[in-house]
Amino acid sequence: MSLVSDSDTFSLRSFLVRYGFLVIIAAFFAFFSLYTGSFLSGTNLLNIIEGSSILLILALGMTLVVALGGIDLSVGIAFDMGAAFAIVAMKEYDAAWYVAILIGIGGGVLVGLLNAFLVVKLSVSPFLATLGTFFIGSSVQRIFTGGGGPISHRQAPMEYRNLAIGDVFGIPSEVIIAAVVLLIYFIFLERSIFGKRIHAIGLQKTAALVAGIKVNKYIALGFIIAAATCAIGGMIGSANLRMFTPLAGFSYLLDAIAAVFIGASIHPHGRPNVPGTLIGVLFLGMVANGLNLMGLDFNTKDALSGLILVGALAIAVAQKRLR
Amino acid sequence: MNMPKNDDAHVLSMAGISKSFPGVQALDGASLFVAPGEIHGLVGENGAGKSTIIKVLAGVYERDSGTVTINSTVYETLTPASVHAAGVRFIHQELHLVPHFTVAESVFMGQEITGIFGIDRKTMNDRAAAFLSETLHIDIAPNTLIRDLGIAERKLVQIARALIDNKASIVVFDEPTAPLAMAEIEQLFTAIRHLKERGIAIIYVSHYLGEITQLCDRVTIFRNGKDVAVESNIDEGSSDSIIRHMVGRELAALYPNKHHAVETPLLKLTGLSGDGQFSDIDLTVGKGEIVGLGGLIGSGREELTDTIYGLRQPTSGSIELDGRALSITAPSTAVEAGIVLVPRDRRHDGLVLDLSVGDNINLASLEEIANLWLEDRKSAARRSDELSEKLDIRPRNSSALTRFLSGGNQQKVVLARWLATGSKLFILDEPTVGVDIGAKVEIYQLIEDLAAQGAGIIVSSSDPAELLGLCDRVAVLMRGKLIADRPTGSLDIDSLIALTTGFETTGDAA
Amino acid sequence: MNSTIAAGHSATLRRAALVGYLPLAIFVVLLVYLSFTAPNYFSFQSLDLILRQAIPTVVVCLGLSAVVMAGGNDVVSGGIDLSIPATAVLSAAIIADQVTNHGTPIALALAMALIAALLVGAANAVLVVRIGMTPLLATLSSSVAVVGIVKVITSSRRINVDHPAVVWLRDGSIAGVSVGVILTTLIFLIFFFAVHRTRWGMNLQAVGGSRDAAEISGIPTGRFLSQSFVVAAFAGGLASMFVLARGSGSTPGTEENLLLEMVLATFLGAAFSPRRVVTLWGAVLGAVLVTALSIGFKSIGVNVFWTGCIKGALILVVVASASLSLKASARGSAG
Amino acid sequence: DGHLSLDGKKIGVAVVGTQHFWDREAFNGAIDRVKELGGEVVPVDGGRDNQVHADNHDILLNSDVDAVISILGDGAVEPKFEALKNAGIPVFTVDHLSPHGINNTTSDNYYMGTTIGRYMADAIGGEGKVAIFNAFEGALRICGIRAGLWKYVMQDYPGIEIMQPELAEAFANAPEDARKKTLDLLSANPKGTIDAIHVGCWDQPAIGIVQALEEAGRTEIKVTALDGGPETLEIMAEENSPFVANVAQQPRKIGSTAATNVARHFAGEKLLPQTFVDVKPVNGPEEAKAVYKELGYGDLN
Ligand SMILES: Nc1ncnc2c1ncn2[C@@H]1O[C@H](COP(=O)(O)OP(=O)(O)OP(=O)(O)O)[C@@H](O)[C@H]1O
Ligand SMILES: Nc1ncnc2c1ncn2[C@@H]1O[C@H](COP(=O)(O)OP(=O)(O)OP(=O)(O)O)[C@@H](O)[C@H]1O
Ligand SMILES: [Mg+2]
Ligand SMILES: [Mg+2]
Repeated sequence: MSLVSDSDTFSLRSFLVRYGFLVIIAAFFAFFSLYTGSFLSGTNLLNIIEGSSILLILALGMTLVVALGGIDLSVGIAFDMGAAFAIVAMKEYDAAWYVAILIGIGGGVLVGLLNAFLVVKLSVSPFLATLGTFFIGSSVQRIFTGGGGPISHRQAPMEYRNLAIGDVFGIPSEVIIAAVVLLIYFIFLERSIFGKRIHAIGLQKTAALVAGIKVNKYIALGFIIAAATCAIGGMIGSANLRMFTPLAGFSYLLDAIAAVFIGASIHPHGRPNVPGTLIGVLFLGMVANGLNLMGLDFNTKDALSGLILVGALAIAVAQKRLR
Repeated sequence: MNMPKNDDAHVLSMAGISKSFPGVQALDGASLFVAPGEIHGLVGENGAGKSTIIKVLAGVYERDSGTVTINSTVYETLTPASVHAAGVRFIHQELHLVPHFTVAESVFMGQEITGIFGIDRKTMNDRAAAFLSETLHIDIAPNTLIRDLGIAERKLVQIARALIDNKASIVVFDEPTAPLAMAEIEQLFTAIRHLKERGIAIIYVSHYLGEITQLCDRVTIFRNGKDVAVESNIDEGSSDSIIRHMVGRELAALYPNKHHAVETPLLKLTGLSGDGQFSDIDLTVGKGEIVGLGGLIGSGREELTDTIYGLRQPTSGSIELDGRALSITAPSTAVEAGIVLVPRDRRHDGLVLDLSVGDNINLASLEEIANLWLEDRKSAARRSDELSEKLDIRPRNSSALTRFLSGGNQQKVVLARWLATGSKLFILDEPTVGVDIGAKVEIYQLIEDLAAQGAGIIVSSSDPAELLGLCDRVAVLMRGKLIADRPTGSLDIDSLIALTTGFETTGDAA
Repeated sequence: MNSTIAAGHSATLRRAALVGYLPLAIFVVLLVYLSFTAPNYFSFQSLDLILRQAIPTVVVCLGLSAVVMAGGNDVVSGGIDLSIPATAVLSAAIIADQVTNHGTPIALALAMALIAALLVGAANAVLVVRIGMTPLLATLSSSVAVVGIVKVITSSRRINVDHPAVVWLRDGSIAGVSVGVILTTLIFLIFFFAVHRTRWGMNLQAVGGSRDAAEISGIPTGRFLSQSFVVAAFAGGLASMFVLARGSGSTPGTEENLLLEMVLATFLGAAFSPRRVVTLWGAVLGAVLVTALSIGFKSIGVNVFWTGCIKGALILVVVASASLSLKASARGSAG
Repeated sequence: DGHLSLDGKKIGVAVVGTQHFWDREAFNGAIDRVKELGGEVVPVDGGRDNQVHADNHDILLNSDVDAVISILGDGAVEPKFEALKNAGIPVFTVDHLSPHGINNTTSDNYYMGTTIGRYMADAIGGEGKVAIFNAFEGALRICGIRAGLWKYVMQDYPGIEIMQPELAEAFANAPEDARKKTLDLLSANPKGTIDAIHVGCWDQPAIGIVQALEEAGRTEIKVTALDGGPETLEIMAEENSPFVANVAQQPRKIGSTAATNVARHFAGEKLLPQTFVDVKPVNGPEEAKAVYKELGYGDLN
């Protein structure tokens, strides 16, 4: 992310052009703080961050796939598989919590493998491949649970539950896990030579291929890593409620896509990027929380949050174009 | 600079045009005057401003200053629509066509013929076929899909589209011959001369001075965003003075010394065949040897080099490098083995245009600039700066986006990427397409230096002069067969052209 | 120049063509199988049922096809409009609310609904063409907003409609053919003529096929792109009548299933088309075939939990064989 | 019932969706019972889309079934029922009273609504502030009955205030969604300003509500809900669970009763318009354990 430095003289326009989206975020923040008494409280802010952790993890996986030039409509399936594999391993096979976590990640990897196979080996476009995976993955969950009922495991070991409800020095473990994933993704995608290759593939696939980059390997690994990441999100979700809820992951899909694209909108070259995704996730979390606190009728709230999403994205993109 | 006496004598007058981009004065009071019915050449080094003035004319860029007069009408502002209405047509270098459209649909794009039942495909088909055969002298079935055509045919479809409405008074060609082979170029020239006969003015932008002198009536030469000279009465002998104006100095010999003593063989192809496009190719390249690869488009030349580089899979035969049989499944395996490719379509295949120059240079050697897998930005910058210094890449700014470099400089970026990787075999596919004469000299010298250091080199080219001037040996493909493999000493331009076009059939294929 | 294609190429091309027929072949085989096993499957009523159930999907597919044609086949960077089903549901909600809760004449309600749909289309056009958002993002977010607005209009409740016109659209038939099927056929023909037989349609396709090519041919690409979103939203508005008739009122949440079916049918249609691009008839065929299979599977009592799996696998096989064949034919042809 | 049989009969069973425990149990109960009675089943599932559910009846009509059992659904199914009736195919509904149906098998939703209202009021001592998750009151008739009667009971307790606006749970991923909304609710209403949270029509959201209360250390707030699926009974049975009351239904029995009613109909018996299947009020952890066992979900030590 190298911002091109303009002249030193301050002008409102160039300030807005460069920081427009951050200004919007600040404006919403100020509005919610003034309008609702409880928004600015420490517990509520922590609430927003904690409530955004799972979405952040999924959105990071999505960022990786989008950076490679694709899209992943099956992040929710990987999320579900992570939860299902871990919960079933513990409940039915008495697996230790750490084994269950590994098995959960393995569940995500399976989803990533299927996507990778479809995209790399069968040349199906990522959109359609992951749509197919979504259909199949949803169906498999329904078959396995006899129609889609949750698998509850109230006796889940405390260590596993601590993925969601534990804390270290008062910082919720969800937040810590999300932060670690964020850091790893940041280093991987924005600072490492792998990230360089990934961005090159996402920008111009044939040029990357001709430059000797193992394009297929990276695309395949991208889908697998993204799915494994989403599975971590799924396990946190299942640790929270001590159960696997089939098809739960789908509800994160739209927000994950929106967060990645908000992030890309505020990047100087319009690229998906890790810090941008973080900003996108926090923005979505803040708006959802703020609207909930405002005590609006729920139908009005849904309409408002949709309109805010459109407006904010429009401004973010328009600002980039003015640059 | 070259103010004309009477503007009415010109279909197009562009006078004192300036255009700057952030940090670059692309045009600096440049002028261009074109008379009716003339073929007017526009030449200049990479970055001289040719494309920019064309884009100003096309209404793509807004000029900073200057006047534009088309057919005696002064245009304060130009938009793509107003320029089109004024009868100016552009044959872009890129093959801007819809792959899944038919030939007729493409020719009539934007001006479809309609009847009571809507689009009248029959009339469109008939008229497209008639136009192609009468004006451009080529027979293509009008309902063929574009994606099933060869590149040369697509070029002609592109031309047909620009001219089909018979309203063109000025046609601009931007490096039209780059993707074409000899015979196809001749065909194109014939078509262009027919246009001239019909009173249409032609602007012809090219780096091939041979074409310019062969085709053009007058030539405007650009240097550093200005028009430095206009040459009339063009003939074979005009080249020298054009080059002098272009580069502003005397040029050293175009081709470096050649003839390398070959001791050890490096690459050995045995019976290599590829899915119908070429078959049974036996070819060796020695260490320090430059081998030319000639042949028409469609002769299998492109597929052969792609196969050696792993972009395609051979159906039979073997590839040996340094005496070791290789199984090359992807470019990455080729690169690991020491084989590298400079592709013909550098903007699409060679470079990631939206990455910086530095990133593109380092893209194939990221391990070298890595510290525990993390990019070490200092050493990355050092490495790319060194290489851009060495190859004289302009602007000397590794963080500039590659997209904004001129063609010649983009080519140098691709070369820079492979230079420092210590590769053994360089495959250069049309290495100097769109590259100006000054840069050509530099690139030829680089190739020569590589050979001198013991690298093997394959130069695949449609330019016979380049093959003869640069290479030790030339192998010629025709319809997928290797029909000749001779030392350049035994060939001259005529005999090489005869070979590639099939007028001379020889039995000396290896 | 005439023929530089060597003899060997034709074998590759022939193989490519064979793989290319696979998608259609799979469907034909399945349908033949179903007509032997499912009761009454091979009957006029059954065909009518299939067509009737496919109607809303068919109509929104027409809109999506127009957008994809103008924006290009690449789902992520090219043209897509995910807000059409939401627009259809919005229009249906407006009609239902007006007719049932406010006693508005149905023609006026329909006009209001179509205007609302056009507004959504215009908003999408502004977001994509003026502001420069990628269509995927623009229409995804606008559909969220539209669904929110629907909730405000309906308070997330079902609104029953028993207006005779709606009942007629649902149950009426002319010469044994359902009114809905006839009307949809008419809409299809109008769309087909506009997109495949007019200059406007050819230019629209040119814009999607290659933005640069269209631009240098003097086609105002931005305008066509904008128009495609408006046309798509209009299709959504038209679909609302059928959505309303089919459900005898407006039901919240109808857009989700419609969205999946629309995307599936449209891109499946591309796999059927010989040029491997999205076409109107391809999308319609896709919608009808998918519905036919769904109905077939249901009537032979296939385990309901498995249908998603079968559907998913089918899409993948079809799309994969189409893209493999395209790849093979690209390798086989010269250039 | 030994004389009942569906031998040689083909029975269509349509359900709106199967993700939810209740729907799935009723569906499977009906299917199993039809098979037990010797009938053949054509099962169709709406994937939780009321429109698809309605359309599925057309398919049943087209596949020559002898009778249809239709589980849940909204107004969109009415014309389909009518068409089936006109074709001479009797329709038996579950939790959906229709003029075109022979019989509707259901729980006593009126009783459920009043019972849970009383239990909740008792749990908070007859006064305090109560939040309600109530997204479906307007969308589904049975939910209207349950939430409406709960509110009716509340009128008897002037000390109880129903907090406005009402909250809306999501159907998909309901527990997690409710968890987040509850956390936001707790942020906005500090300790002492909220006494109970009720879920108006079902109990999946309650799983997330309880989780949020535990996370925020606000387990003094009581939770009540309806349906009494095994997961929620298990939570209720836990020590000091804030989840204090529920009314368990017997969805499997409802489904099988509907199938039995079909057989009765074919045996020439006259059926009442509605068959009510017992519900089990659950008040406190001990009753939760008992009902869990009684309904055959297993043993909660
Ligand atoms: N859009 C742009 N932004 C910034 N710089 C540009 C842009 N377009 C052109 N330039 C710069 O303007 C100068 C003139 O470029 P132009 O493309 O006109 O040269 P040219 O004569 O066409 O070169 P070539 O022979 O390589 O095609 C170059 O330095 C180029 O890098
Ligand atoms: N849209 C654009 N924005 C910025 N710069 C551009 C743009 N298009 C072209 N350029 C720059 O203008 C110059 C000329 O571009 P053009 O596409 O005309 O290539 P060209 O002159 O035909 O190159 P070549 O010499 O390879 O044929 C290059 O420096 C290119 O990077
Ligand atoms: Mg140029
Ligand atoms: Mg050029």
